[in-house]
Amino acid sequence: MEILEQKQNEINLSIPSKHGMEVIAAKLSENLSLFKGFEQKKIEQIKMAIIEACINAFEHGSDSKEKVVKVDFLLCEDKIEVTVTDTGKGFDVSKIKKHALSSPLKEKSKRGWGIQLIHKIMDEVEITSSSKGTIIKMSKFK
Amino acid sequence: MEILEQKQNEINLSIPSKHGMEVIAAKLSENLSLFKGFEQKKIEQIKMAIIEACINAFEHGSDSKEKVVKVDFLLCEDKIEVTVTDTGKGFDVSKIKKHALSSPLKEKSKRGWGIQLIHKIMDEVEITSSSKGTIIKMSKFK
Amino acid sequence: MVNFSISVEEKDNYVVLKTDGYVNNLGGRAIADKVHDFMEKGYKNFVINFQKSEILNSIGACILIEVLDSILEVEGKLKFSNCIEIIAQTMEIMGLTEYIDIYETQEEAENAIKD
Amino acid sequence: MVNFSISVEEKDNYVVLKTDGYVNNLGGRAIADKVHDFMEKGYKNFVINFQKSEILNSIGACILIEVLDSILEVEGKLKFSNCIEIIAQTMEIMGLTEYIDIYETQEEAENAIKD
Ligand SMILES: Nc1ncnc2c1ncn2[C@@H]1O[C@H](COP(=O)(O)OP(=O)(O)O)[C@@H](O)[C@H]1O
Ligand SMILES: Nc1ncnc2c1ncn2[C@@H]1O[C@H](COP(=O)(O)OP(=O)(O)O)[C@@H](O)[C@H]1O
Repeated sequence: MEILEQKQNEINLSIPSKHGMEVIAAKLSENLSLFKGFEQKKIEQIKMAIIEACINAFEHGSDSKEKVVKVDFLLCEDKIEVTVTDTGKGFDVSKIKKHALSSPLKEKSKRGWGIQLIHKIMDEVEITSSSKGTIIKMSKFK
Repeated sequence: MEILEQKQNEINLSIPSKHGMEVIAAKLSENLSLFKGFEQKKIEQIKMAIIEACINAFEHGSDSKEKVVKVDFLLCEDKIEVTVTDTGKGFDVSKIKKHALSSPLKEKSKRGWGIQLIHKIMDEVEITSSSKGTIIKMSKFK
Repeated sequence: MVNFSISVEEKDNYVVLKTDGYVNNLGGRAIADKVHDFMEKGYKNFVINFQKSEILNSIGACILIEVLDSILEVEGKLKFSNCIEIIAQTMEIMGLTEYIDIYETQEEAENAIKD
Repeated sequence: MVNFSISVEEKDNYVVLKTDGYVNNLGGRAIADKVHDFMEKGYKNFVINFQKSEILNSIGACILIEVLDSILEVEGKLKFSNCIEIIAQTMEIMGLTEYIDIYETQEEAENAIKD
């Protein structure tokens, strides 16, 4: 019964691990969140979080032959849940660096902002990574 | 080798069989065909064909418990190929009625235009239907 | 995105309806209801401006045929303006172009009704 | 959609860059190249109008930090205008709001540079 209900609110996308496809996923999220009546600011945050998660999945997460990234959406009453899954070699989630916000500009301009940004702009973030791949699940409340 | 190449140009969407979701699929096709550089008129045709195919899949094709419709895109060099798949009870493809174009208005206003429209606005259309479901494969050249 | 609304301008002897949103069964039905309301008030001539409708489906289009039919019954006129190409093409495929003229701008459609 | 272009307006002692498209590594790099071209011509002050950029990514944003850094090195000014909220928020998260002022309109940004 519950699974049936979930199916009725689930949208699944799979995209090749290829430059530009992160925008396709972001635009889909835009239309889904418009459909659910989200406000503009939150829509932009959801889009950016998906872009960051997809780029990571493309860059670090898709060494496997398949090179496909899954982006799954669950439309709940009060939130939208997005899960980005890759089948790459994974990473040690506990070792994500944080930029010291008081550091000089030169330090800030180094890459490594993606996951930090996702944490700041989404309401719930859960990253699971193993040698079989990475799953990042993020939610935004309405 | 060929399968690998196809994977890199394949985008797969699955949506619940629910009013409004045909628009989500159509908008995805819009972004994909913009991405491939299609002209506006053709983009509108692709969108409408997807809307018609999805509505048919929702209305006639999704009596099964799963109630999920798949919309798959293949981005080729010179065309975009869209396949809409449902798991409904199917229909007899040879019995699709055609509206006589000279018939009076009253006759025209009856439903049953969807498949005819798809044939007119897409370049290639192939419908396969059995008791396990219906697959409509349609292409538009650039 | 899947919502629909209509705004209305009552003119001398015609009415302009401006649609906003998806012309599906609900959108089509909303147009038909508005037209019938104004026909009861005695209007026979209508311009529909589709500028803000970027999608339609065949069910919505079929309702537009019904609308056309009721207008022709009272010897009225129906003109479309600001359609995206696929709306015009759908009308053509359905064989309606002999009954409905389609204009680029609302002004042109209004002028044609006044004639 | 994933394309990017920049248009340029050379003013008295500053340059306005208007971006169009996705501010990713390519978009960011294109902005950086334009700024460096104009710095070589002697300009130090820049307005970037983001009106036509509805998406960015963190790699693009990092390149904007580099751009800011080179401008600050010559004691120039960098102002942003017409950003969607997520661009402003990204700058804030990256701790750049003390170095870059963000204005609603290009005019306001230009006035602030003239001061
Ligand atoms: N999907 C992923 N698969 C494997 N490693 C990842 C993935 N996402 C992130 N990482 C690792 O975490 C690091 C930090 O990611 P992020 O904050 O997005 O910054 P960046 O990608 O710019 O380095 C990456 O450099 C990478 O080593
Ligand atoms: N996916 C499908 N599954 C089962 N039957 C279908 C499907 N698509 C179309 N049909 C059958 O073909 C008929 C014609 O479809 P169509 O031309 O789209 O007109 P309409 O849906 O308005 O009746 C439908 O009435 C239905 O019986």
